[in-house]
Amino acid sequence: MTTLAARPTAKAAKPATMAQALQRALRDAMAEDPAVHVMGEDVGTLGGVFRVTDGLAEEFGDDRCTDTPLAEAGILGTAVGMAMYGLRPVVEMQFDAFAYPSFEQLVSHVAKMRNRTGGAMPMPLTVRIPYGGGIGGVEHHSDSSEAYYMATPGLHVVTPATVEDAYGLLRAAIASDDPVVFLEPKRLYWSKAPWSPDEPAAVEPIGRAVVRRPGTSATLITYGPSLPVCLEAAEAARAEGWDLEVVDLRSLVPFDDETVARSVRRTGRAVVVHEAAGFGGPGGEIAARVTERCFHHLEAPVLRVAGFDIPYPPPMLERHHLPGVDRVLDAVARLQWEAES
Amino acid sequence: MTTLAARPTAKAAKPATMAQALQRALRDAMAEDPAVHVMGEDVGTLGGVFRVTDGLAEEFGDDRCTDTPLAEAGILGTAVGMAMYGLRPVVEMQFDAFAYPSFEQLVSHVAKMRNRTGGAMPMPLTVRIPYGGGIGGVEHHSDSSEAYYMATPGLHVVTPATVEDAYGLLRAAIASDDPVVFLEPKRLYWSKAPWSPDEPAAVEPIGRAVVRRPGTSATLITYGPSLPVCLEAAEAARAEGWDLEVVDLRSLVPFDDETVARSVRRTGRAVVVHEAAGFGGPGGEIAARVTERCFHHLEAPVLRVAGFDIPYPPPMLERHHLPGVDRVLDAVARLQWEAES
Amino acid sequence: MRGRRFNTQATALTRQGRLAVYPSSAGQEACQVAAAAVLSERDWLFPSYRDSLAVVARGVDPVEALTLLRGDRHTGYDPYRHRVAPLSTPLATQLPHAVGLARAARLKGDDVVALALVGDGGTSEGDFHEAMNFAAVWQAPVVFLVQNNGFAISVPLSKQSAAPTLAHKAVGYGMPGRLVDGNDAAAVHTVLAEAVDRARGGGGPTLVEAVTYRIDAHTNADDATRYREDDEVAAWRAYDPVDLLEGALRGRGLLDDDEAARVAREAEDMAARLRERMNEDPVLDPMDLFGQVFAERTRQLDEQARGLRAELDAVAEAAGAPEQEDAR
Amino acid sequence: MRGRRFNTQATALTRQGRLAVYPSSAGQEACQVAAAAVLSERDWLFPSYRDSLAVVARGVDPVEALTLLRGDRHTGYDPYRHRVAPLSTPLATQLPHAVGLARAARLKGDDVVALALVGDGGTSEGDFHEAMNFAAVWQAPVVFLVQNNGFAISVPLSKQSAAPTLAHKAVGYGMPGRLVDGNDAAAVHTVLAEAVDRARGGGGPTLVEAVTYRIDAHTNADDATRYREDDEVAAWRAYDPVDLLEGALRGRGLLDDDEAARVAREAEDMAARLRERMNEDPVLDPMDLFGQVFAERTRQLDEQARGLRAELDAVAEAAGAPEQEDAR
Ligand SMILES: Cc1ncc(C[n+]2csc(CCOP(=O)(O)OP(=O)(O)O)c2C)c(N)n1
Ligand SMILES: Cc1ncc(C[n+]2csc(CCOP(=O)(O)OP(=O)(O)O)c2C)c(N)n1
Ligand SMILES: [Mg+2]
Ligand SMILES: [Mg+2]
Repeated sequence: MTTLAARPTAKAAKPATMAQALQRALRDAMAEDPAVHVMGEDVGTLGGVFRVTDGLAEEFGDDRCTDTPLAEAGILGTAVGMAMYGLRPVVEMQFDAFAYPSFEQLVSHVAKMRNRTGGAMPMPLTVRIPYGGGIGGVEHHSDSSEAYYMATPGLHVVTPATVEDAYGLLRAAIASDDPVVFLEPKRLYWSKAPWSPDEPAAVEPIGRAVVRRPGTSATLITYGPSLPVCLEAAEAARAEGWDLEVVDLRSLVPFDDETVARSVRRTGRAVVVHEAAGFGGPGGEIAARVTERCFHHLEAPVLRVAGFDIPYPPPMLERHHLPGVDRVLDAVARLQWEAES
Repeated sequence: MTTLAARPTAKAAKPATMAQALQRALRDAMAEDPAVHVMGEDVGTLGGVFRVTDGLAEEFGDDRCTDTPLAEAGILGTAVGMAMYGLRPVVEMQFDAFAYPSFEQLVSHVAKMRNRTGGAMPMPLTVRIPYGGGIGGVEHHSDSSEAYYMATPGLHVVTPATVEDAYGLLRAAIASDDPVVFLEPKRLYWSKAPWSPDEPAAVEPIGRAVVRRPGTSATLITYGPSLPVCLEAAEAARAEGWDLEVVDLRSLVPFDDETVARSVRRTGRAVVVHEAAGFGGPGGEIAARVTERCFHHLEAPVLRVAGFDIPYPPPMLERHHLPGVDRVLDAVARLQWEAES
Repeated sequence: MRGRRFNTQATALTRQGRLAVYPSSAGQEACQVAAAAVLSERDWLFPSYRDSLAVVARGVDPVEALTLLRGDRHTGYDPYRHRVAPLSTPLATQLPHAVGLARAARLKGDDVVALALVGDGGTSEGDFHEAMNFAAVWQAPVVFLVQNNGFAISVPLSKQSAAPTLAHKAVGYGMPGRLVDGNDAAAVHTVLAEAVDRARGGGGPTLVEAVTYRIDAHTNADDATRYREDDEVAAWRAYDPVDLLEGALRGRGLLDDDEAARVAREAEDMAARLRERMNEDPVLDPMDLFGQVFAERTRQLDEQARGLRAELDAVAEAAGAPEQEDAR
Repeated sequence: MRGRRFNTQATALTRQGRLAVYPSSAGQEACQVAAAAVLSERDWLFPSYRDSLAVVARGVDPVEALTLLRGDRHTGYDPYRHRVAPLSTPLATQLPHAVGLARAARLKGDDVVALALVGDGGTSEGDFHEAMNFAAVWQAPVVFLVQNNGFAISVPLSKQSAAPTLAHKAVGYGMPGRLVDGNDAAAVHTVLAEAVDRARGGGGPTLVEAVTYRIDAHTNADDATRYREDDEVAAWRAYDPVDLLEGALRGRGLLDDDEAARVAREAEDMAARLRERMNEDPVLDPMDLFGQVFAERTRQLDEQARGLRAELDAVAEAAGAPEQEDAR
């Protein structure tokens, strides 16, 4: 675990977007390893609806970056077959909710294949899924589906929150001999950071959380689209006299218990923040394991700030649903500070 | 909430199995309401692979109890259309893992339809899913998939653990104007209890947990297939001087916070027990919400006894995977009793 | 003509930011209008996300048909009022719904036909296959209309299917398949009417493929120059379904200049009214988020609603503003 | 003949409790054996859960082929050794795998054909549709063999499909479809060989429907008398694929009594060896539960493994028994 500032401090030329960093990760992986194949809906000529596969078909040909028929189970199912033959497919699902048709292939084959063949048949494939809300998408375009993948033994579940991690983690996902569900926070696609495409960041090993902002009063545990919210909340909290630590999980599976527990043991208080619906969402697991490990260090129960337990709302109402700075600060205020004084 | 003994105390004639009670619930619901339609694979002539629909096609005809083509998305998708037209479809999925092909229909339509139509189009349908292990099934026949459904806002998720509840809860599920995922613990299908088919139990409202065994030392929170394990553990614990309370959740959504919190506040200690994989499983949510509500009453963190974080094992190894009495007692022993004395 | 104006007006509204996104059916108006026209009042229409014009042609208020795309609510209309299912965004998922509804109606003895729309891309989904098969096995009174506009976003039909035509897919289910010029409104209407009649008469489902073209980009957010040639678009522009219909009507003496001018005026009026109404800010209550998840709100949702209420009150108090807030 | 003995022996083993469950392919031996025989060594076979006989015919050790059904492990064989994918329990899900593998091989320039097996019921699944379509669009070297045995557990074909034949489904994907007598081993072999050759030659995929019958119940746990008449079974018994083949071979002078007796003896030997080996209790290590979930065991799994280890040690200590335990 390393402690990094929120913005990566690369010796960068000009700022790049997360979408560009992801594109570059795909490109570099394809250039290095001919086994890497990108496939999905509109990933070829169009370069993907978020342009993450822009230019790949041109550079590597249609056989390496393939526009498939419109059928997600077919895409993932054929990718499984390709992985069986030693390729490293990188599948793009166009939006979170449109990955659901491939759920059976994911749960019953992708996640289980290595195990059910006694290790003989690994599944080195990556499933890229743009997820979450905040971009004004119509219904079915803003689901936070990470809880489904976390509850499926055999998958790694990874999500970047910074431009640098977008590159580093996607490279690691593609290089992994295990299947990785790679969740891309839609509303951070256009987030920018100084990042030099000519000296791309190192591959970031999967499974390590990072402290994005050190602090002493309480820990905000978060990932993906909610990292910027938490960093902003931490800044705002200074006015209230709270010095908040912010942990970016980066990898939901495997989970970095050490980094998280070390932080919470030190601060004694924690809030988990995510967009996904609270009930049955990732926050329950996270709060429970933190509590198991830090019980006698806790001044207050681990609280959760999450989306409401409702289907994702229409664009004009989404800002009421999404955890914002105020809601995070409210939760911090409820961490039983009286007890201390 | 009512406090019941483990075995329902009906004025019963002879013992009935859970499968028989479920069959009777379907039968009575169909007899009372012509809108109730049963559909699925092999539910007609064969009466279902677990015989839960036995005799229904004969009594109500093929149109009321229908053998569908072999396609789960099609089954659930057409059931959605039938519900749109005012029917109350009861869909049978043959096994847990074979419900996955219908995941998109469930998440994107069944769970959302009422909400996305401003209440105009409710989804009064029931999806019956045999779930869990312990019956020696080959791979893909023993998944505990409840976490997926809990994480989907818009669904009710219900699971009986007793013969009486099997009847009462299934009747309530079918009568509900909301979609209910009705999870049937496979290994309890042949469990028996005194229960009179001529005086079937009352409809049991959805959303109420029940204390199956009162106790004072600690609370075991469980549901479905793990209830018998917990009751047995509670008996065995007497030898260790522990008087365990056992709460049967019955309904995972909506969740009965009151009953659970009341128990844990009183006992000060709790263990959540389920078969599903621990990581990302129901136990995280349950432990987190109990802790949020009972923090200052807790002598120890809420612990979890769950399946390992692995794909469900082959039959000959499943007993090592399933939470058994010993593992429950081990967890109880780790509830920091020293602190008390 | 009104259909065309609806499309251009809606596209214009996206430019003014009044619609978040609009998947235009310009070029496909013949299919859109015929699909609505062929149904009787008691029948049901199952549209996909591109078919808001068909929804309007069926009688749904244009503003209500567009709320999904404006972003103030999901389905803006009551599906039961005009018997129009919600616009379906997950592709092909509406097809089994149509089959189930059609079957339910027949079981109840009601004279109802369901017409379901899907794109060429959507035929690749498993749900298409399962819906077709269930419909055929059950002999359900349902008609499937594939609007083959040549593309699924950027993906051309040649990467979507190797079948001689999409209508050939009917063979594998044991149902009739029909191929029709999707830009010829009269032809589409005739073929659909035949299929609807067959369904109504107990003859079971039909698959109709209408060959047409999407003149606009996939949505206003799409850049179609990335994947298709201007020439191709121009050729299809020259084979315009609205012009074709006008020509045919004039040819048969059913339309003259006066009448054409009247229709054009009506279309302008409609567009103006639509523009005006869409320019009103919808009044939304954030508390509605919790009201329709379940028949009865759970305690957990009550609690969350109280939390949001308190937040809104605090904001309102701070601002001295009224509690009901407008949406943008 | 050996195939038939394999089926009767395996069914017998279920009665002795040595197999948890066995989905017999009795009656379908012609398809099972032809599917294996038609492939060259470098080709791949994608079996469904009923096809353990085809797996054995392909060269996989019979005990390894049966572990899934005995319950000691999932896939008992190394799929790469004989190029046989795991027996697939979720129906039709193996079909896209076959397509993907075939495509991958072709992209790598390898001369590999994939043959995928599926039942009549499995053709209703969305995965069947998507696999067929991808195969056709990609012109992948894959052959789909539908063993139409008339039933999906209890559901007869008439409730499964309204198509004239399942082979007709090929039309909708733009690939050739073939119908063959599934009890005539030579015919199945000929049709499959043609399809494999076409695939190998770059001619793309083929759908083959073999009409056959499941003589036994769905599995030993099933009661087939609930859904079919003895007469029907008797009629198919009289049209036995093993007898047919024997008759044909004798007719062409390729088999005489001596040779037949020799084959019968061999089959008995195989069955005896199988019985013997299956009667051995498999030695299993519960710690294997954690070893193959990921390439590298996570810390969480390490922790869980330590927990189980401690439990096992405690049990062993209490019993004074060795730590390694046998499985029943
Ligand atoms: C299940 C699913 N997958 C992916 C998408 C994303 N998507 C929206 S429209 C579209 C293309 C649809 O093509 P087609 O069916 O031909 O309809 P058209 O847009 O041409 O009307 C795609 C891939 C979706 N909406 N649903
Ligand atoms: C996706 C899925 N749904 C349901 C099942 C349960 N199931 C096992 S076998 C079977 C019938 C299969 O029929 P068919 O495809 O004709 O093959 P056969 O058994 O006749 O060989 C069913 C429904 C399953 N294994 N997978
Ligand atoms: Mg199209
Ligand atoms: Mg069959």
